[in-house]
Amino acid sequence: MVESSQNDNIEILTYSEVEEVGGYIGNFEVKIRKKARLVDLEKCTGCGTCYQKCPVKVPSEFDMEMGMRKAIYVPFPQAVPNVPVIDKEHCRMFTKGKCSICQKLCQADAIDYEQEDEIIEDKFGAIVVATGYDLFDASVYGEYGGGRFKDVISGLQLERLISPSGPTGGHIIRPSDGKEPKNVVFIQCVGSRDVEKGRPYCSNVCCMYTAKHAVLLKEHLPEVQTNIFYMDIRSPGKNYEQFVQRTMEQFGALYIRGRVSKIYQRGDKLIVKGADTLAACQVEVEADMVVLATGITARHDSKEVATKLGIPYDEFGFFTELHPKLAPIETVTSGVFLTGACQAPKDIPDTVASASGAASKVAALFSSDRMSMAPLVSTIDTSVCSMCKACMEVCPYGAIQEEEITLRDGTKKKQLTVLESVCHGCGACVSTCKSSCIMLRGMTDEQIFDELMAVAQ
Amino acid sequence: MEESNWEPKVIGFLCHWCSYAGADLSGSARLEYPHNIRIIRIPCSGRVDPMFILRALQNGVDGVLVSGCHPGDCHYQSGNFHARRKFAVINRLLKYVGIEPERVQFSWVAASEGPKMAQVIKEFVEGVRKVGPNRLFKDEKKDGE
Amino acid sequence: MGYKKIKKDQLKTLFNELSKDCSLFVPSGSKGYVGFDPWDGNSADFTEWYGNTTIPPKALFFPPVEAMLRFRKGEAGYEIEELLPNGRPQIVFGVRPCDARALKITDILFSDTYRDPYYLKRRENATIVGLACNEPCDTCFCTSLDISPGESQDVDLLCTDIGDELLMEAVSDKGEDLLSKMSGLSDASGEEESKAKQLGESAKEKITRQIDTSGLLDKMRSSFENREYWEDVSRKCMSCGICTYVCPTCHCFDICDENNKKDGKRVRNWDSCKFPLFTRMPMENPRHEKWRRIRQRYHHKFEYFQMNFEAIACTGCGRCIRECPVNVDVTEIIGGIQAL
Amino acid sequence: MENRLKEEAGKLLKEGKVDYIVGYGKGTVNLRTSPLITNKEEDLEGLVINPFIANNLSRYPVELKGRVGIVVKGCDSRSLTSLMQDKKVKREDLIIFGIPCEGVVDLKKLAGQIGAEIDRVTDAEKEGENLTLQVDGSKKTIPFRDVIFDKCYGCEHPTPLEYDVLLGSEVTPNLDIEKSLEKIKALDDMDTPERWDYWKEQFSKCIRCYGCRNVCPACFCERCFVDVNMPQWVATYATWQDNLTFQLIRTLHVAGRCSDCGECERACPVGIPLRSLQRKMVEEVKDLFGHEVGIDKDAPPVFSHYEATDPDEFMK
Repeated sequence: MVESSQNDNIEILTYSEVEEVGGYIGNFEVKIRKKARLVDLEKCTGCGTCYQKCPVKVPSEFDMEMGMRKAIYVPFPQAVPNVPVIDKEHCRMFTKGKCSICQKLCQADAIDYEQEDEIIEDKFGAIVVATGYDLFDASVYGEYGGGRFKDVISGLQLERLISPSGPTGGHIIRPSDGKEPKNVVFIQCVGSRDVEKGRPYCSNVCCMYTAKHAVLLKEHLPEVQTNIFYMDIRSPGKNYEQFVQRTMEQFGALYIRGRVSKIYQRGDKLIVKGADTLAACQVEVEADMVVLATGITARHDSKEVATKLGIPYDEFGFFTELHPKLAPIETVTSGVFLTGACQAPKDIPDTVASASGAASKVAALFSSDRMSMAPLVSTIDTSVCSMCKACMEVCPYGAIQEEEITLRDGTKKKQLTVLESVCHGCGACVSTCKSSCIMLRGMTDEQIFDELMAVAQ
Repeated sequence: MEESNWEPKVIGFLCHWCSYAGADLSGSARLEYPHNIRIIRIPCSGRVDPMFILRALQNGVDGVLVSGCHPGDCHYQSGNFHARRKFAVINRLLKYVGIEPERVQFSWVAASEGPKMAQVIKEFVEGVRKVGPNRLFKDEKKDGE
Repeated sequence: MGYKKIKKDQLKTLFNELSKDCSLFVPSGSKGYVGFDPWDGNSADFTEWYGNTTIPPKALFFPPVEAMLRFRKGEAGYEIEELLPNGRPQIVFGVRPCDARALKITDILFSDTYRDPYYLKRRENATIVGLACNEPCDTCFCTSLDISPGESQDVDLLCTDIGDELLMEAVSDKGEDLLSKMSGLSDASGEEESKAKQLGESAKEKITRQIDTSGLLDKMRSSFENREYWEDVSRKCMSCGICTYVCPTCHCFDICDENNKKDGKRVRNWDSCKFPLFTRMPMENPRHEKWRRIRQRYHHKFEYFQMNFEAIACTGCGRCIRECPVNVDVTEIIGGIQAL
Repeated sequence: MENRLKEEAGKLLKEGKVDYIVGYGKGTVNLRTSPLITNKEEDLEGLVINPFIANNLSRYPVELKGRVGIVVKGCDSRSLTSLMQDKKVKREDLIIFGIPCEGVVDLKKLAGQIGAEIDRVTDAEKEGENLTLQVDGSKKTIPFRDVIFDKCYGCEHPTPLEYDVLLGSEVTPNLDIEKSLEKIKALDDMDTPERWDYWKEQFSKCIRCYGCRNVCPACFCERCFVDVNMPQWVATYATWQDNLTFQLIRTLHVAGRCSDCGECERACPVGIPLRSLQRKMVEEVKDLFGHEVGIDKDAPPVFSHYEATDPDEFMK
């Protein structure tokens, strides 16, 4: 991120949302709402005094609510730009109307409580969608405690516990009592491959990150025993299978093939009851901590984003590519490309590959001033058009416009014309025109008629 | 064709982005649907002119299925909404003049709904089979004489 | 052979007999409009209500749609099969004198340098039984065009309704022939003959609508350039084809091939000069404007046809006046030209 | 009423506020009226208003160049509004004379009642609930509502909705929907094949004179789809199949535009009950989209927009 932020050709708009997308490939007109962060981006030096002194503490989203942040904060240490934002919901200036400690302390005079959202309207040649994913909310699994047990955590929470910059400074301890766990159970496919929970797909990354966690855990706490309940181990990537094998053999992870039916508390222990389908028996593990390998789901607002961009999405809210095999990066709206987990669960190498792909697609698009398009566009026979303009009204792209021409005898005449670069070739105008004077090239009435006659033979 | 070995012949106008892709998907998923349907691909259900339907029936096709994206999912944003208005009146008018409702049907099938496409086609063909060969526009009399 | 007569209640029997070995057409209103329909054996009471048909008898000889030939792509090129009428004798019963004259007028055209086999074959096989008008319609103006409602030389056999009976008089050999084949006839008296004459005279007097044909040819010619006049009279016209399709003398047609890649047929169908498409050519239409089309129609009837065939192609049947949805009236238009 | 119309229309022409006056004049056939379209003041003397003004004149301003003063009944005014929605006429180019209408006499019905006498009627007038006729020198009265067009029984807006000058006072609707929809109800009651046979028989009569299309104010296309020959969707010649297809497509094209003025059926020389198709669609469009024709001149045409909540229970 730091590298991209330093590139002259890249402008990063953080804390911003796309409001509206108009136009077409090469000429997208995008309206972006740059939300008021209440801190002047230009003036702020990133010294950090403000968030050190801010009196309000709020659970940190980045630390999966295991640590705290302030009401004025930088979301995570490596954030770009390194400029804090004020959380209006919690800041005392907004909840109580007084405080302004940060403003008083700021040497750069960067705090501006009056700042308002800014609307940026600009033209862009292409759009890359990289909106990522949401983590599956495991609380719907009542059998795993439904969020009641403090020591049942998600994989990402464990990730924060392991992180040196995490809430515990890299010490792996139980959230409930701060003790080091001795026996840890991992449960895979939480919110993945589960038709009941509406997630029939495989989240792609959990097998590998669980294996990684088992390794890290063992490295941090050599005494720990890891038990992994799995359905199948999916490790089809390069060197992935060897990694899983090492996890078992070198790092002593105990893989148990079967699902967990119930977790309950006994004393300060969690009792995990499950099946070992290979041994065909019930197993019960006394665990200090349970880590759920929660799956990947589409962003909660992905459908709204899709509607703005005019791209389709599947039943789970992942954006749909133009073709699953032949055009996995393009979308049906030319000039809009997909990358990363907004399209489907992807791991890092896949994401990097698709991001590189999208970047190349954009670069290729921009390498020429002209582009070729599908010739499926409408055309108007103005000699028979009656100017009822019904076509104009149904055109979703505003591709039909009125123009004035001068006839040979000098008189002016108004007529309709199709902007070919704007027309997408849907043909709604054609069926709306009662006298067939607007026709979709490449899908004309004549062609359809011939198809029809041939089929009807 | 002899009544006894008559097989319905139906035409499907399927939109490129959803229903056609849905039919494609049902094919690649090895789902079976009746071979009675001949599919004509169109860009959008909004492209469908009532003329297509009537002309097909006039030429002796036993049934016409029109299918597009679910409302809100149109690749062209609003094509299927406009189409739906037209289909609603076409549907009412054809019923009113005495065309069996089984012969002309409209459906929403998304690109991911391979099984639904197969099911819709299956049910449609069965419906057409039930009402029998299309004799609506048949005439014993020769033109002119 | 002289005058014969038949009781009206005997008509049904007569029709049943006649229709045994030929196609018999009589006026009928069973379809919701009056036209010549094949005798269905039901009711012969048309003499009681019938003014004139909506669709003129020309439709029996020059049908709205007629397949002329069929073609098929064979191994040695196209095989062509001509589809001529079947040649079955026809009797058309109840043709009004104006329509009988109209047939004579279309005869001229279809038997000119090109003898149209489709039309002529049907005409040759047909016997026209006329029915004199006792009660002309409000829209009739046949007397202006040398036609008498009560008499006709254009039919083969003329009937006159004299109350309970129809008086019959053979006009042509075909008529004689038909009359001799009819059974149930009796000889008419001289009194009945003169009653028929008298009815004809009084019918003539009932016709008040008229056009003045004297010097019309010159007037028509000089009106050609009078754009303002034609624009004025054509303004309300809707450019539909009703007047031409119900006209007993309008005879324009279109020919099109219906092609199914391997085989097809050539079809001739009625066309109308009132349609903008009638004269449309690539990139150009000499009669794109409505007033030019209206002008064409009246010029054709009253000028060009007269120049070519020495007859006015109008018989004063009044159908165009009656059926026009916006009441464009030929007598008004011709009257206007005479007054120019 | 007539005199006020003549006066106002004369003023408009004289002051150059309009280029044409479109109204009704006396017809050349007994009892009938005829469209009177003129730019000459002296012709205005011929303007009439009576219970026989059957024509829907709203079609004329579309082809006339310039500003037009037009006389409309309730149904015609809605046709005119529909044409405004379709951008075929501009409201500012029109001076509308509205006629509050209690129904128009269907001459076919009248002929059905009095037979050939209809040619000899010298004078006819609406007096209260009756139509008074002078026939052969004697007076004859017929209940007015027995001889008006079927459409008039179902007329919900007898007073024009859009006008500049209202000739007379507003008329309250005198509805008898059942009677207006009698024929449609009869068709609805038939079973499916019966209905098809019915229309098949009706369209066997059609001679493709295009009277229905050309009198229809909703048929404003420069080129009708039947006149398209690449591809030839509909044969140019009259077979019942093509006739029916033509009329069904026309019905769909005018659906949402048809104000049930009944001109198509009146024009048809061979008596095809076209109103049974068009009026049915008026009902359907209202039922499906809540759209009533010619109410709001600023609303988009019904098939140029949509609602996300449009019915789709018929979709699979």
